Amino acid sequence: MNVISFIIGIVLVISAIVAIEAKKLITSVVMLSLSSLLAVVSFVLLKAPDVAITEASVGAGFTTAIFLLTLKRLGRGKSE
Amino acid sequence: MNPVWLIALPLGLAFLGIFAGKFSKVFLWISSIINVTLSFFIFNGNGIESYIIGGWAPPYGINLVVNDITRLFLLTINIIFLLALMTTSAEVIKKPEKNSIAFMLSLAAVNGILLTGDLFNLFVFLEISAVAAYIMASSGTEAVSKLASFKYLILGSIASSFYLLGVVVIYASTGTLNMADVVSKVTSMNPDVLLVAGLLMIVGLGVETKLFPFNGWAPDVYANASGRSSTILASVLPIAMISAFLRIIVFMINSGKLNELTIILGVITAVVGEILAFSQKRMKKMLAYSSIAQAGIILTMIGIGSSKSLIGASMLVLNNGFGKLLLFSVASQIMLVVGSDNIDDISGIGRKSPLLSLLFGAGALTIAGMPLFFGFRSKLYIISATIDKSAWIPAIILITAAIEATYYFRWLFNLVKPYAKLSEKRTPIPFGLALAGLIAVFIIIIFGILPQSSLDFFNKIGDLSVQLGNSPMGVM
Amino acid sequence: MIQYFSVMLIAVGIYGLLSQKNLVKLVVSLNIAELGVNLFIVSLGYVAEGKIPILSPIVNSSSMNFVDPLPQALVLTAIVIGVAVTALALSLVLKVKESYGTIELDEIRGDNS
Amino acid sequence: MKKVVAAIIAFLFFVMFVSILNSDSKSLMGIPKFGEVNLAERVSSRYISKSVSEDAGEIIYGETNNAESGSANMVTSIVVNYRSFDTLGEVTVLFIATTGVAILIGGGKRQRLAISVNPILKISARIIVALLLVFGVYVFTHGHLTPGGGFPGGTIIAASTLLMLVVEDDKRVSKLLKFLEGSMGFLYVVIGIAGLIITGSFLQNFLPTGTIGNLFSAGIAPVVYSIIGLKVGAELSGLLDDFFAEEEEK
Repeated sequence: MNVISFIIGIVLVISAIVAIEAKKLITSVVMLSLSSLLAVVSFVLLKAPDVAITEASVGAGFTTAIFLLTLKRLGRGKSE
Repeated sequence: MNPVWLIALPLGLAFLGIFAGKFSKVFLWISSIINVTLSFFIFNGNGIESYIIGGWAPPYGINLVVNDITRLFLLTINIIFLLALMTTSAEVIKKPEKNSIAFMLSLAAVNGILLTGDLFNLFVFLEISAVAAYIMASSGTEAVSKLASFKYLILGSIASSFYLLGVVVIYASTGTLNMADVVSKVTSMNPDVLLVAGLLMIVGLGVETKLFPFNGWAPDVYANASGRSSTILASVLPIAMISAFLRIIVFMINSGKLNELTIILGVITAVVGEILAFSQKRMKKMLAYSSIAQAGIILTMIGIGSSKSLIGASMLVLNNGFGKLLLFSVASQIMLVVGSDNIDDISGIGRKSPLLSLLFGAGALTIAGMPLFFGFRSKLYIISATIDKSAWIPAIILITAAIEATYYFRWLFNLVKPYAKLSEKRTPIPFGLALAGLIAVFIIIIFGILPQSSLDFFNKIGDLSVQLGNSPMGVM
Repeated sequence: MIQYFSVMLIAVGIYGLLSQKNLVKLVVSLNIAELGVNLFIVSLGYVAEGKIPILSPIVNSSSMNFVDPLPQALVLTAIVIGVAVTALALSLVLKVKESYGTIELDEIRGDNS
Repeated sequence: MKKVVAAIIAFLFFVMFVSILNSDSKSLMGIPKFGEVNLAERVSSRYISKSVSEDAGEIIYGETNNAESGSANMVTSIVVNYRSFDTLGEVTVLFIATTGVAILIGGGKRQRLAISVNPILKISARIIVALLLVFGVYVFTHGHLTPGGGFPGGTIIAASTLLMLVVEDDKRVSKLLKFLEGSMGFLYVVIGIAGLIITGSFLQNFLPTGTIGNLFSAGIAPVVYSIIGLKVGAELSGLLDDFFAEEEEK
């Protein structure tokens, strides 16, 4: 079990770093939702299903939706 | 009288306000007035009372703790909130119904911060008051208020995450979230863990109390928020945040190293605040830096932690509350009339409305600590409280008081300076500002004149702090 | 092991907050820091052979060995607060973009008079 | 250069924080090693055994009657029963944030989508929205039995609104949602006050808690979670609608 959690942890930290260092905003938002989803998996491994469902729907789902909507409204100004 | 009404009433009315249209402004006034009357009832209780929530006794459930410090601060906060509503009632803001909801929830959160006896519950109330403060900060008309609010939001959110980390570290070590329970277990905690948890909490609360390295957000937010928002942000919120800092860092954790860190950071905050306030060209920016300086002095007193210094700190907190209420209300009125609060544009305005300059004068004099005003008594008390501790703290307080006096007098003289361009005819100020302002002036003068013995509710704080120092804070 | 990764996440979030100049990136770093904090809190409640804290026909008695439910309840609240603050932050970013035309901190000529 | 300083500060934080992990010892309390948590020392041992006010002995699924909190899901019993005040505060945070977003970017006419939506997508979207709504309602009504609760349930309802907003070009969220959001919040406070009046303390449970595992067990827990679910659903839908609004021309 801790091999899986080790791998997830590594990929989690890497996706977080890429989310911050990414050149384009869309990449950083996608990597943020990837790290949220990986967090959901590690919540399941930590035997916390309530938190996993909440993180999946509220944390990963809704946050990514808002970020994409914001980028859509920002994008019209061709900032990137 | 169950103090939970102080929180539940504004909360319920705020929820109703979302679809009540223009009634939500009325709800705001109703909840503020009822809160003031409720806090009068609560004020004349005594001893330490604990009101449980949800039927579960602490440390398993959440309880509201009412002791002498809470009673005094509750009464002050609700009175200042009502006065702030009155002084800024003439201001017209965009979408007033939704802004009234923000003010109602800020009132509920501020009362919650003072009352709650549970660490995580304090985190939730800090978050509510922080989000309400972000909305208030972004209520300004210029674009810079949105940017200032964004910076405040980022700093505030990472700070509350640090505070949450501190709470969780304490939970993992002691197994409980109730403040009183933690006090009894702190002595048997691993000192390094306690130090790190305390550091995290000082960072978390330091942003809200405008402690030195974390107060970069305050000047822009205070200077660019709308009149009512900046008045409430500057006069009401500091009281709650400083009381939270006092209960958590000094009463609960109470580690020598952290108290010394608070003293050092407090002194730096005071000195930096005064120096920067001295050179400001805009009134609201000057007032913001002056608030930072006042917070610095208060936090230094809290860091010292002796019963006399805590009495001095609570006197200064009250004095700062009423003083900033007056000063920010006047600054907002000037912004309404003149459209700018730059020192050159407003010189001589005071001659056109003498009452305005009277209110500004009273606020300035009490903050600067001039005789006959409450500020003088608190500064005197503080200096006598810290003389025996060490010589350089009173020296710094005197220096900051001197700097304060100079720039406040400079602004006051600039306000009343004869200025040919402006016509001599009087411009009347709104009735709400006049009435509430005079009430505040009356309070700070009465507190200034009354003999020390009659201010017993302050002395009660002194012996309470001694009693709390060594026994669990609030009912277990 | 997950505890060390969650603290790493918080550190990466702090690094992002201190080094990034794009407003949206700042909000992303804030979310990563909060994700790390939430992961750390839940990891504090983990008990080695503990079961999921829900009574069911299989896990039917309260005397069994459970994982600590309190940190999970705290994290439920922290996640939703994080989303609420993120929504507010992004709407502020939109307003800043609307009036300043850019979301890069160094391009915004803040009037720091 | 700024990145290097930031990295150093982040690393210092990491070292400082890691130094206090697994610092628990017999004499001094500290953070226990990952997994080796002694629940008896913690407050939550009483939440698990549901014996905070009086010792309830062993709780058996499906058999124990009128237990203290009555919900099979212990996390829900904490969120909605033992520490319900936190959840009320947290619902307020979401409420004030939604109001803030409405102040900042609300109003304005609806934003036109760049692409024209294929009719097949429109029809299938309606079916999916219906399914999503049913699933969302299921999640928050069974909050006290299965994982999930008011917040994920509400978000799933908001997801169905998002689907409608994306698919339909002119769809606007109705004003009814504002009414639903406000009344649900007010209902939560009224339940709190009812608890204060009926049983003596704010937000106290005043309904019988039935046998653990049934749908109608756990006193006010399912009621409160349904209120939260509807409120969060209405709020987040309104919030999404604000994100679709066009900026008002200055």
